[in-house]
Amino acid sequence: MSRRVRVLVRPKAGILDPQGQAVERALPALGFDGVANVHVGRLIELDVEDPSRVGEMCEKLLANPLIEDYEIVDAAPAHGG
Amino acid sequence: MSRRVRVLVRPKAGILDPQGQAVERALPALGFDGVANVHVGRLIELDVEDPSRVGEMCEKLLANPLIEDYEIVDAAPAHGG
Amino acid sequence: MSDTAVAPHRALGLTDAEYELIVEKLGREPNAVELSMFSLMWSEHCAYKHSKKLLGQLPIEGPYLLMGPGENAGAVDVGDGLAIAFKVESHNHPSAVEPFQGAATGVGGILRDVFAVGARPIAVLDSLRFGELDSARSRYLLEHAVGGIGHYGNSIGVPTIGGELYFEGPYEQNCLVNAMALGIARHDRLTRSAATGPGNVLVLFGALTGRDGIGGASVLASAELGDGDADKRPTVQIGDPFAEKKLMECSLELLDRELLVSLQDLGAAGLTSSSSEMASKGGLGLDIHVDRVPLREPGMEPFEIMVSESQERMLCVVEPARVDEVLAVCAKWETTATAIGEVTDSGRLRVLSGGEVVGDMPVEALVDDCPLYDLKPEKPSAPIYPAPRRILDGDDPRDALLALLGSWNVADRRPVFEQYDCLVQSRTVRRPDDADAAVLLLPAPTDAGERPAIAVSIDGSGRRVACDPYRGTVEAVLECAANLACVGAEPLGLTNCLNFGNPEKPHIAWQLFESVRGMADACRALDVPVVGGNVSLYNEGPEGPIYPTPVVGMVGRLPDAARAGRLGFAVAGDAIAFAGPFQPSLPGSELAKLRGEPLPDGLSELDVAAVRRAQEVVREAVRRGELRSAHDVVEGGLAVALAECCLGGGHGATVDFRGAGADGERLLETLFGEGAGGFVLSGPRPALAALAREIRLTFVGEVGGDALSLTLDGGATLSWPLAELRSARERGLADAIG
Amino acid sequence: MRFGVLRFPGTCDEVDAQLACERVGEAVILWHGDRDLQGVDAVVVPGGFSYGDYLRVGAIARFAPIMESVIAFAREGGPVLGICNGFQVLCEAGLLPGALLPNKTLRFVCRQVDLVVERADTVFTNACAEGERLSIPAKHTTGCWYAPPALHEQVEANGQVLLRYAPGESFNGSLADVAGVRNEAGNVFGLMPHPEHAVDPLTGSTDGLKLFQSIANSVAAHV
Ligand SMILES: Nc1ncnc2c1ncn2[C@@H]1O[C@H](COP(=O)(O)OP(=O)(O)O)[C@@H](O)[C@H]1O
Ligand SMILES: [Mg+2]
Repeated sequence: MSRRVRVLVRPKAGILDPQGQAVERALPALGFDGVANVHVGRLIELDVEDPSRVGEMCEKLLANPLIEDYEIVDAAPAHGG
Repeated sequence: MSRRVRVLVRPKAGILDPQGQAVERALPALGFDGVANVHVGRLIELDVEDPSRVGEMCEKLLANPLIEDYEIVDAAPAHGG
Repeated sequence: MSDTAVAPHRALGLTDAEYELIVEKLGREPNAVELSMFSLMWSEHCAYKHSKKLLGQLPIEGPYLLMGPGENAGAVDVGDGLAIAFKVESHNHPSAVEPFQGAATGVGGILRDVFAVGARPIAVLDSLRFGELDSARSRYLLEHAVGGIGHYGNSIGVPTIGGELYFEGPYEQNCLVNAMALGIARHDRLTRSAATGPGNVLVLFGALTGRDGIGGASVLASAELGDGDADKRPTVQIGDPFAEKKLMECSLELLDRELLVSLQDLGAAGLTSSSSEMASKGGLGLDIHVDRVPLREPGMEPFEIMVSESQERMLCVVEPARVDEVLAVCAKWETTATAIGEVTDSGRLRVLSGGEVVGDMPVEALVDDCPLYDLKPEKPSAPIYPAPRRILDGDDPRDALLALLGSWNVADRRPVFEQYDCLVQSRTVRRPDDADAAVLLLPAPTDAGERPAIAVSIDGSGRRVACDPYRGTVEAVLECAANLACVGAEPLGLTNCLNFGNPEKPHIAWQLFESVRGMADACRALDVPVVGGNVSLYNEGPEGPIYPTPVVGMVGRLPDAARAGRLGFAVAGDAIAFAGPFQPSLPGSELAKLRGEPLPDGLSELDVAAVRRAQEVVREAVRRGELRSAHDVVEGGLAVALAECCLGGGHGATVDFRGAGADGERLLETLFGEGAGGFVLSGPRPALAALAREIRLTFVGEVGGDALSLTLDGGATLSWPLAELRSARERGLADAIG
Repeated sequence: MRFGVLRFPGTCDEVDAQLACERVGEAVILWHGDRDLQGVDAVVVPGGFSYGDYLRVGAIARFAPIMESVIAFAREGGPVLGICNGFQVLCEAGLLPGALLPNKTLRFVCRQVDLVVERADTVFTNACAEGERLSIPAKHTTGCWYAPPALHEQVEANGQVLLRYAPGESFNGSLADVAGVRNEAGNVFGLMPHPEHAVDPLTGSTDGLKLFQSIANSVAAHV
């Protein structure tokens, strides 16, 4: 049975994140104050038969270790899978 | 004190997800079999003073409710605030 | 959904009389599959039921015409056995709902029309209309529509080389997003869509079929947008330019290998319209097995599969012996391909699922039997449109020029066109802002000598058409031709998109009627045939209809790309002349708009023959290489045209306006009045003097310095440093869209 | 001399690159699914949107079968030029230092830009003069070159930066205005601007031709 896995990819600390900055700038204009430290990254969700290999997938394809950190989170078991 | 909040944005069910498809196609070629149902979305992380307003932020800016679903996840309290 | 009392056919947009006609044609009540298919094929979008009769007026014959209206795109001969296929299409309602994806899929759709006729797409142009930019909604729509066009065109490797952009109040609720595409093919490669040969196989290839845009053609494209818009949202289609790139290369390779009998894109109404039109053109029937269609989502009903508007799909007819080869080419391009049916001689479109017939209709009934309606045109007795909001006070011409250059309709378009790749494919001889028309190299016929090129322009000012639907439309056609003349190109053919409000209203019917009459007359006067086009009706919001907006795209040819004209003053010391039968007038102009003046009832008369003559003379002079610059006079009149020539070439100019009055309305009219037929030319004085023997031409000044200076009656001067003009023009849009 | 120009699904500028190469030599298109480099003397990884730029620019193309051969070719010292998306692919493949981030404006920009030649003693710039300005168009959304501080320092110290945007010309926010970098060995070079769109006076400048000429010169010098 396969598991649904969630991979969170975010810009490494200290790296320019123009998307995060754009969101941070846009929010006050929409009336949302008190927001800081916004970062925008990628969310990848997938059903895998062998969850132990997801780390390798991240290293090889899903993230670029030079500029991105990743985090693997277990989601609910995949339906049907 | 502000909280760190995580927003997961993903293509709505049934809406075409070309990125997810491209990743799903690429993985077997890299030797990763047994992967299905891949979807690619966005991860937004932010420190907010008023977490109750994050839903509204998603509706207005962080997600495109026409084509995307979002999920708000509480992360650890923000350091430094 | 809640309104179960409404008869299904009415919910699908069919009238009772139309429904009865369907029953009569079928000899029975239609089932759900048939009803949904009829509702799409008999929608305004597919059946042109309110415009078809009018379109008959348009001239569709010309010396260069290879393929006229009726195919996916029209085509003209550009010499050396080559054809240019082109067409413009609207994606207004989808863009109003989701501007990024709506505009992106608009580009995707028009590109498919072009490669469906066997032409490799070589250019995209976009024609956009939004409400004024001080509205947040308009800024949002602009930003996302432009983003979507760039995303699709850039990613697929087709340059976006031109377009136009206007901001007017009546588009606030109903923006216009029209896209035009051009493709190139050898004459013998032009492909038609008629299904032939009973027993041949119908192959669907490209993206998987999902529940995208179900009901799109009838619900999104044929109904006025109102408060219930949210319900229409789940039908949003996502554009996948990567899939289309593969689909395009795959289609062109299939045609190169001569594996196809015919080819057709899937657009509005998906499989329903593509299959029934292929069958209708071939006078044959088709059997479609919907259970063979590869799906993106499980559990789709037969009717959903037949009406899905999933993007990036094509349909082709193949001889049985070549099916394997076709599938192999598709596999090479990672494009899913499936045999889903057969050509029959039944004259019927049959839909089968699990071997069972779930729909069975005469092709003719679907395609040809939708009733066509006569318009009831009636000129409105009172103005339809409110006066624009006043933003310029006073009548100081110095302020007026700066205000015009900085106004959203006139300001530098660079912040928009820089978001488009205008270079890919290595053909672009004139980029946006270099000249009035984009110029693209054609393949060299021989190694040595001249390189022929094509030029293309897209135009249409809705406000001018709102003032006078007949003359405003004539002006749009003339402006396109003038743009071509400025680069030295002769017009070969024209495409158009008629964007109007609800034609069932008499005043809209009148606009449509007069506009088509104007287009037909202008095309005849210029000897340019209409090769195809598109009609988008019901563009109305709660506050009323859009300005009537016929968008005209014209393609021309020039013999020598090295001599393609430019618009900027190039050499200090060159003489400057005004040429052509130009009669400036302020009502309906950009200046009148800035001053908040109501639209006039009618524009001043035009001498179309004289305008044509002036265009020919300018074109020939450009072709002989005698002019250093040529620019037509449009929005903002002579003063704006002069400023654009200065900024385009980085040279100032000294111009004599004595005789125009020193102040007051008369001076404003001379400087900022608008009308057709005017050019600002520069070049060596003797060359210009020679032109004066052929057309009206007045020497007015000289290129040079770093200011635009006008001498007025009594020796007064008006002067603007170039830096001041540049900053006004550059900031106009950049400030608004960031 | 013969160039090989790669074609991935989604590549757009390969024909333009081929035409540019043909002004100084021969050029063939190499299909992503093949492994045979057909004995070419130099490889060009062209611009476009390989795999739709999905997931991350260049991320998927780097794993194409042809890339295994390109990586081996590069390791043996064969000249490899990456343009725009090709630059991104070569960075992802680890053949070039750094990574490309989104432009600081987050928008696609297509603009003629001026570049300054940092050094002219290389495989890719020997037809230029040091300090020369080249007018070449750039067009991309993800062209902000970035390297972590230590790596950047090393790249500069090794003289790996061959082209920089002239002052005020960088619209993407690249670190130190870097427009193009090479590897340490000097045989792999990538840049965001498009030299293949600056080879014909009819369609723009001809400054880009110098890069193709440089490769041809150095291949000729080695045979
Ligand atoms: N305004 C118009 N002027 C001339 N021809 C038109 C116009 N509108 C539509 N047509 C022609 O009618 C035919 C049907 O148009 P359409 O349904 O938009 O085609 P498609 O299904 O290929 O998008 C096309 O050949 C088109 O060129
Ligand atoms: Mg079509």
